[in-house]
Amino acid sequence: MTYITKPINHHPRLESNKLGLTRRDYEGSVSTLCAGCGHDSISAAIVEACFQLNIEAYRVAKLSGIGCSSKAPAYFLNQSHGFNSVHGRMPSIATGAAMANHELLYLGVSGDGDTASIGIGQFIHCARRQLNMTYFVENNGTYGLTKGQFSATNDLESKSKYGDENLFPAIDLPSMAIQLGASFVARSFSGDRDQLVPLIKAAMCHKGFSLLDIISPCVTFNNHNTSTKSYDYIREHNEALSKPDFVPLGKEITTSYEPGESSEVSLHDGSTLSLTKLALDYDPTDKIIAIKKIQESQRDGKVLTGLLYADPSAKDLKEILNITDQPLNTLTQEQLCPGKSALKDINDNLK
Amino acid sequence: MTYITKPINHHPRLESNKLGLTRRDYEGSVSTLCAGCGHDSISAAIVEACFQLNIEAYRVAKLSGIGCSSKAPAYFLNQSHGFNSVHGRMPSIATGAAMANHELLYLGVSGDGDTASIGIGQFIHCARRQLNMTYFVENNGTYGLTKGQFSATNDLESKSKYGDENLFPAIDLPSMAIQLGASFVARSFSGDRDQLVPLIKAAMCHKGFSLLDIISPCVTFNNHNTSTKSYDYIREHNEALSKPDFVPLGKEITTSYEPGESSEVSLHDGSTLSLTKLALDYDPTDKIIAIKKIQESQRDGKVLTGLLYADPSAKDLKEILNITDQPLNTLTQEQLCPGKSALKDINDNLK
Amino acid sequence: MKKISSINDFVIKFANVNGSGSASANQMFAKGVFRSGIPVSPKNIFPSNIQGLPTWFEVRVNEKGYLGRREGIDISVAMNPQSYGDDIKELKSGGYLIYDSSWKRDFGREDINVLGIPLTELCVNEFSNPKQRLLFKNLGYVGFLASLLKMDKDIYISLINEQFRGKEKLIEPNVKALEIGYSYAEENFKDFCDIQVNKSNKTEGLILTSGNDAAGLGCVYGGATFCAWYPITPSTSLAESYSDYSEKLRIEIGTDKNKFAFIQAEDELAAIGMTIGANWNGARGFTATSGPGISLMSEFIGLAYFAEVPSVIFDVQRGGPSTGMPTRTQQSDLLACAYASHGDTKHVLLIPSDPNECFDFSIEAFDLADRLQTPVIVLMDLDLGMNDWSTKEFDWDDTKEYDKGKVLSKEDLDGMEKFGRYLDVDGDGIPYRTYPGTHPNKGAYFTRGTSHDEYARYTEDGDKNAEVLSRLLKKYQTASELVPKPVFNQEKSTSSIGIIYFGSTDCSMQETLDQLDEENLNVDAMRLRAFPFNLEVWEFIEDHDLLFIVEQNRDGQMRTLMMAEGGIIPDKLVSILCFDGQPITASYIKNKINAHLSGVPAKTA
Amino acid sequence: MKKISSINDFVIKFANVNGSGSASANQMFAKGVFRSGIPVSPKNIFPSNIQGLPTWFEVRVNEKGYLGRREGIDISVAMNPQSYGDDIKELKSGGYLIYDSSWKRDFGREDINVLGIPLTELCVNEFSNPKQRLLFKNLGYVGFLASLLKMDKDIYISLINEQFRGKEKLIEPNVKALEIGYSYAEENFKDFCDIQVNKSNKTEGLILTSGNDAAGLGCVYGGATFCAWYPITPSTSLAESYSDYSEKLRIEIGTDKNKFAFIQAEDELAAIGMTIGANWNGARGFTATSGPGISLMSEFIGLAYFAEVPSVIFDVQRGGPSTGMPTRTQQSDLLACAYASHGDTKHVLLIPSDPNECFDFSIEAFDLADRLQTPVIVLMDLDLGMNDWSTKEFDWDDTKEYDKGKVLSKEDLDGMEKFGRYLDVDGDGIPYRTYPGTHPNKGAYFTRGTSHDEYARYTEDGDKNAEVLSRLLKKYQTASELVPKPVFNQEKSTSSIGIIYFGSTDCSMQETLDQLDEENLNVDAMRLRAFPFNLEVWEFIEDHDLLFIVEQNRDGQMRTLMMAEGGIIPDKLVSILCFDGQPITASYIKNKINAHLSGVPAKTA
Ligand SMILES: Cc1ncc(C[n+]2csc(CCOP(=O)(O)OP(=O)(O)O)c2C)c(N)n1
Ligand SMILES: Cc1ncc(C[n+]2csc(CCOP(=O)(O)OP(=O)(O)O)c2C)c(N)n1
Ligand code: SF4
Ligand code: SF4
Ligand SMILES: [Mg+2]
Ligand SMILES: [Mg+2]
Repeated sequence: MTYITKPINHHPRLESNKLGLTRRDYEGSVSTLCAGCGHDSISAAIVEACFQLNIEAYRVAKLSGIGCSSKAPAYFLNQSHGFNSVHGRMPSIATGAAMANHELLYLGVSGDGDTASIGIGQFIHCARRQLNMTYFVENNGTYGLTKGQFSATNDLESKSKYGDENLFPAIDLPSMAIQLGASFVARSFSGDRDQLVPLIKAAMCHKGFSLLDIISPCVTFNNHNTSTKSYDYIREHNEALSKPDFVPLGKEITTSYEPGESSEVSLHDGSTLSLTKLALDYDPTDKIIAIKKIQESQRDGKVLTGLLYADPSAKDLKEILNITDQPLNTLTQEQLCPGKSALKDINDNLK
Repeated sequence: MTYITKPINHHPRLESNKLGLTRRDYEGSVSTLCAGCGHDSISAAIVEACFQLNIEAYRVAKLSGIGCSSKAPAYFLNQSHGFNSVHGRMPSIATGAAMANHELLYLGVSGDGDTASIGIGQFIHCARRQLNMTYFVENNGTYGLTKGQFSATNDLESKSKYGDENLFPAIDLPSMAIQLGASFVARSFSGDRDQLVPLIKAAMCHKGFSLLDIISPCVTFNNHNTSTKSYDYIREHNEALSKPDFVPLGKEITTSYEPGESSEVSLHDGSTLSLTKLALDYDPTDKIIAIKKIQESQRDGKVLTGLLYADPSAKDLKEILNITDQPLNTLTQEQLCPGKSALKDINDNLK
Repeated sequence: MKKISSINDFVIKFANVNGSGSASANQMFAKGVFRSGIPVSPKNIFPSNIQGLPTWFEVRVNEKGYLGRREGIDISVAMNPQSYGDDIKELKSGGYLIYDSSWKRDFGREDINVLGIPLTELCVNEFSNPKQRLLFKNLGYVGFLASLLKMDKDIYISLINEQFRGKEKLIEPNVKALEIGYSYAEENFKDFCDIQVNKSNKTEGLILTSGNDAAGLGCVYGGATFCAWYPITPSTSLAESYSDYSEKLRIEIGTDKNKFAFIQAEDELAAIGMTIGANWNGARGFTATSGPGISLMSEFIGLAYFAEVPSVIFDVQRGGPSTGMPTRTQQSDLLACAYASHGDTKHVLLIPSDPNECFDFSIEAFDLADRLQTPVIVLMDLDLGMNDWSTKEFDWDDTKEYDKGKVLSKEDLDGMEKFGRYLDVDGDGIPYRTYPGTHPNKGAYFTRGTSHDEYARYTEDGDKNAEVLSRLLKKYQTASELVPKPVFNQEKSTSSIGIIYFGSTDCSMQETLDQLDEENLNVDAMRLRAFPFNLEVWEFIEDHDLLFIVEQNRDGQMRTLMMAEGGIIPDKLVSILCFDGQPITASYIKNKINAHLSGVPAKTA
Repeated sequence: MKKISSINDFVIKFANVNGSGSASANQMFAKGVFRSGIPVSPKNIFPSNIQGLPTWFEVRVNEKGYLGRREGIDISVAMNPQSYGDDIKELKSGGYLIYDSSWKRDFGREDINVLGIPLTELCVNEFSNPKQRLLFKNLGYVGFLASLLKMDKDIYISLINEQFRGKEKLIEPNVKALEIGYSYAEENFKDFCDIQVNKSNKTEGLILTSGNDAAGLGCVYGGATFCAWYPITPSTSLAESYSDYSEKLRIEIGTDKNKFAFIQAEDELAAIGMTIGANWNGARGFTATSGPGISLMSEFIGLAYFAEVPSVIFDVQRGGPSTGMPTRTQQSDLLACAYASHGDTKHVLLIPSDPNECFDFSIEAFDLADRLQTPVIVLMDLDLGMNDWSTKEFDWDDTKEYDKGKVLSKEDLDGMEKFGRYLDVDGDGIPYRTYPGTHPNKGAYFTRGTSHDEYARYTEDGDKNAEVLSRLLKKYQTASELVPKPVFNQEKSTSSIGIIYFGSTDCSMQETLDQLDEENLNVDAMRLRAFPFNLEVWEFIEDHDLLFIVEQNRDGQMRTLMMAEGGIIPDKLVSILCFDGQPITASYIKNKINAHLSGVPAKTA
């Protein structure tokens, strides 16, 4: 689409980083997501993290599946190659790509539908293989692009925009990833830029599979407990229409709170989300404790944020497979083709 | 195949159960699995459990994917309908079938390849939906039918028959299932009939999704740590041949030990498996404790067996979806078709 | 200034911003015309996006009932400044442009009539809630149009009342919004417009609905008790229609429990697997999907074919290949469906052409699937599935009985010597089946996708397996006799030229045929409704020297099927193809035909 | 007693129990014949099972080099009492039956020669370890045969020595087992058998290997650095061959690190996704699978087609549909591959006919995929892939250079005004691509399966998308010029009758052609090697009035492709089909041809 709907977010501080680049150099095309969509906040945080880390954008590969979230890579790092693949299968594309050239930085962007439903198998096996990539789940508990069905990360008994109740328990991707052997697992909130940017930076610097499960509210098909506030009028209006097609313009939801503290965030539909940030003295190197903590917070209706688990010394897939340091895609014919001479032995062996 | 390779296992005690049936009435066709395959022991345990529970075999549906394990349903309950579907997709067949007629007893039989690799997505979502079925994973850590590749439940660094090392961590299906909301989760060993039969009985009686993860050694492509004993000669021989195609006849491996105790089981390749049975006072109703226990035993190189988790009051999918008590497949046209009269209103509404 | 002048025959196009609530208002406009007695065919042209991008809604109003898309816009309701450029371009000379004159604008065309209404201003004055201010602009222009086109305002007031039944407090502000626009037009543009909607009676016996709505209802009538699906445009609303109608028509009295199961699967592989599982167990189950879903389902479709499990699949086609154009229409999954899955397979396809037929064919699909014990794929497309069509009322004959096919009861089994699941007892290639749990010791068997003999036993005997495969060809022959026959536009063929077409092309084709008739070109036409092709299809082909085959895809996939299955001399089959994602138009077809006949390439490419 | 008498021309069949170690021994027997200078074509007929079921190993020995399967067994080595019945039946009159006479048996046929060797007894006497007792029976009958057929025993002793190089302690017992059988025959059946293996020189320049082995090696030579796969019979050994050869030929000197990545994926969807990812990034990657895998991959294949990412897929076909006959051969995935995925798609297929060509075409596949930026599917089958063939030595020309296609370097980009990923600069339908990470600010683009314009930007403009789709047709035309041309059995067509065939059918076809020649029937023959079809294919068809097309599937899928793509008059294409899972035989083909020509239906069905 060549139509411009939203102004490019001009950063007031046009300072430059060590590479002499400004934040603007890390931006992408103009977003076509709904005004106020959490996914746009995450894109902004990625831009910020890349800027701060002095990343050469063209050495980044942006990969995604299908969904609103999976469109997001178009909205940051214009100088990076992108691959918007098929629904739920980004991890396999990333695996092949990263084996072909381990020198690029791989950012995978997915949604909760893309990851936890159709894509759960690839997610699991990619984590298990310790692929060196940063995997973003832009988690809104709903299928944004197909208009608001429940996703598998939606909370049990929460209500949809149309009043339906979610009947099934949520899949918790971080605890799954930790169990599978992912070596960097964190959770955050799209609106908490203070927490998000450092986590993204850490994840990008980590070698091995890094999962960032980021709660990212969907303005349009918001998924949290229906607590009927200001959004009500429109909801009722929508229910009465045969084609609910009105999306009120939303604002980005933000929050900021300290480690060890909790924060109650009001969502677009007026409901609240209860975030709890891990305390400063939390030790994220013990899997068993990490999972227990997550489970306990779940039981208490809280969403634990922060770096949940990390193993800085873990091997990544390239090392596990003992692959040469020269990227495979740069090996020359001379390095690859055994040539006519080697064929003689082979032929002889087959006689 | 109409060739008979192994004699039908005649039970010495031909006593009959409340239905007047003997164990033989619960048997299936003659197994074509390798002599000594753990899967056959599980089939025998299923026969025993059905016998003891006085189950009417024709009210059972046996469903499976593809693999040696998935062939097993042919080897028990000859009077039951069976569905040997496609690789990794048995849970979806089971879901449709159970919704069509919730009155049958659904036994799903799968392998670790069938479940943890290609089928992990369907496994996860079937558990999450609390489908009322008993799901057997006949877990041998290998792809038996395709000749011994590693499966995703194989232990890190264990060696294959051909000396290759497994490079990736094992997926633990029970802890995954517990987290997903499965309401009955147990682990056992194919050779421990004393433990297995009661667990199968309990699982069959449980309403909701029951997982039985059963370690079931593969005689042929055994997967456990190579500890080079008597098996050695053949292994070496096999390695030296271009087509390793010799399978020595194996014996069923059995064990028997008490709750709270451990048992070291020698496998066909001479390596050992360390089983630990949950103590009698273990309380299987707390998810958080269950998962912690499993993880701790994993860390210590032990395999925890017994009933790991159960929630006897859980709802099953039929209840969650509020489906009528009359099986859907028995509803008559009168009950289903709204008829011409109802069409008038509908047509009018569309004018 | 030239003004287009016309009664009950025009095309109006609304240009809006996605997510601004316009779709409901535009739909209400169309319904108002329909209620005035004139057939309409509204088409929603929307982006694959939720909010903020341009979206259009095109309504053809045509008293003769020509419901295909037509090029050229008579009235443009341009509510989106982003797309003014495109919108102006399409407007015919003498056409009318309506825009929000809160911000005045010169559109730079002298040959059109520009009508400004300061909608934003009016709404800001009238409503205080900012969301309402935005939302009610839409009803404002509906009111404006009602006056402009000399329509009966009360029709819209009743529509509002009906729509907000149960939420009465919403009625008043909506009516108010309508009035704002209406009054503004009355005051400023009285008698300005020469296009009018005059009451008529051409919608008697018609309803306004979409193919997806109709098919979902058809599944309820067809006795489906199970639906598993995964969201994908443009099939989502089919599954939702089934669920909505079931919530109304299938609740058990007394218990309030559901006489159906509706499951959002984790993906398409699971959706088809569940569908097969349900049918295996004797319930009628279906799934609905679009192109990518068909690709993902193909392994399972092969299983159902070979293991002979009935199953009904709706493929609401969209622009392919790959993710393609998810919000555009095409007929490009024919090959993917007819020969779905590896190995030798052939599947039954039903191809309805309007919502009424979607309803009928949904019901038919379950009968055929059960009768033939095989997958039946109902091929629709986005235009047919998601847009509202003026279509014949749904009808149901209460004496009709479901055909559940060859299923053995406990009593049947009691009376049998030996049951063979895959025995061809009747010589029609269709064996008998049993539902699980029917009989204590007879009729159990193993369903499998591996090679099997007539008793469902696993076999590696190649000849036995070849026998089964050959019987499936016989069944396929039987299928060709059971599927709906083609529809002919003439009682007897009288021309040497024939036209073959199918699906949603029908609406434009009727117009083309009339146009050709006016030009005194005598052609015969046949609308295909199913695969495998029946005898009538081959006879029609046999009877003509030159056949145009009209398809909305690139590769002439139906032509491929005809050649592959029928041994047709290919030179006589001339493709007319349209694959830009827009519904094909009558003039496009006519031009192509004329161009071929005159030997001059058609202008439209 | 009649005895079949023949030198260097017979069929021997071993009947064993699965998992008893017979496959290696039988293979060694075949290799011994090959080393004697006579071409052999061993075929393993195995169950989909690991242990305990009947399995057969059929070796055709033929000095003229006819390597197709031939009906009728001359020598039966019946080591499995379970299958005695079947084994006896197949044996020709005057044939030889060898069995384990530790348990004496009357086989009830007077017209065959029964040779007993008490193998079990002999091995029990000689070996103490029970596993060895079982295992060495196999080498026992190999020794027996060596004597019976008057072969050079030393050939087998060297084979044993070679096989157990590095495990020397295994040599002695193996040789001992061989000797046991050899001596027994020398003592009891000296000069008994009139079938003999005489040393010859017909294997000069030949090797004995399987298509999977060859293709795996071809991938190494073709520069593939990436393989992702999921185990499935009969393709597994192709991936394993690549891995094994890579372990030998692709280890970096000094670091001992791998110059390749080999990943067992979690399923076929992941395997193809990884393959596409690797190729997107400029590495040559492939996957290998069989029928069910193709079905599962079809969504991704559509993505690679539309987004124009090279990728190489090996489909080693087995008996379909569904899980079908996993251990039997067929050529029934043609349609599933040629038109894989929903929407309008067409894919490049390469169809080798022997292991040597498997090697060459693997290399070619990577060049074509890179050149055309599209999936290339190499279609093999179980017979070709898993069985050992006497085939020409592998050859490689050191001056040959990989064709990596149109890839822009940093320097290229520096010199460019504007890069358009999907611009048809050269008019051949093939655009230029860039690898990720090439240039700091030029050449980056978004790869996607959604509709896009020439600059890889997302578009919902139907005309723009239609342009891209049309360009893909142009590329397809280019592909038809680049793919391997057909092979003709004659320099010039001289007959009005032609035969079209492909793949593993070749070996039987050569024999058929000679037979027809002997019968003075002049026919022309063409072996297809690729899809899309090139000009030569159409010319051949044009040049003949009657064409037999020989396929190992039920539905005549290649015929469908020819009709669909070429507008062939269908009546002239007569199908000869074999789909019982056994490799097609020369006499089957010949009978069918004769029957058609004489108007009498052939006997073999
Ligand atoms: C194979 C396939 N099935 C279904 C779809 C339709 N589809 C597109 S996006 C989507 C869900 C997206 O949800 P999520 O990943 O949570 O992304 P969000 O839009 O919420 O950010 C679906 C089902 C598709 N494109 N492909
Ligand atoms: C789609 C598909 N891919 C691959 C296969 C080949 N295949 C058959 S069984 C199997 C693995 C079985 O492993 P598991 O489930 O652990 O069973 P086991 O044989 O070990 O009991 C595979 C990969 C197949 N049948 N279908
Ligand atoms: S629908 Fe939801 S997820 Fe999609 S762009 Fe809008 S707010 Fe974001
Ligand atoms: S290969 Fe292994 S899993 Fe398969 S039957 Fe044999 S022992 Fe059992
Ligand atoms: Mg989402
Ligand atoms: Mg296994």
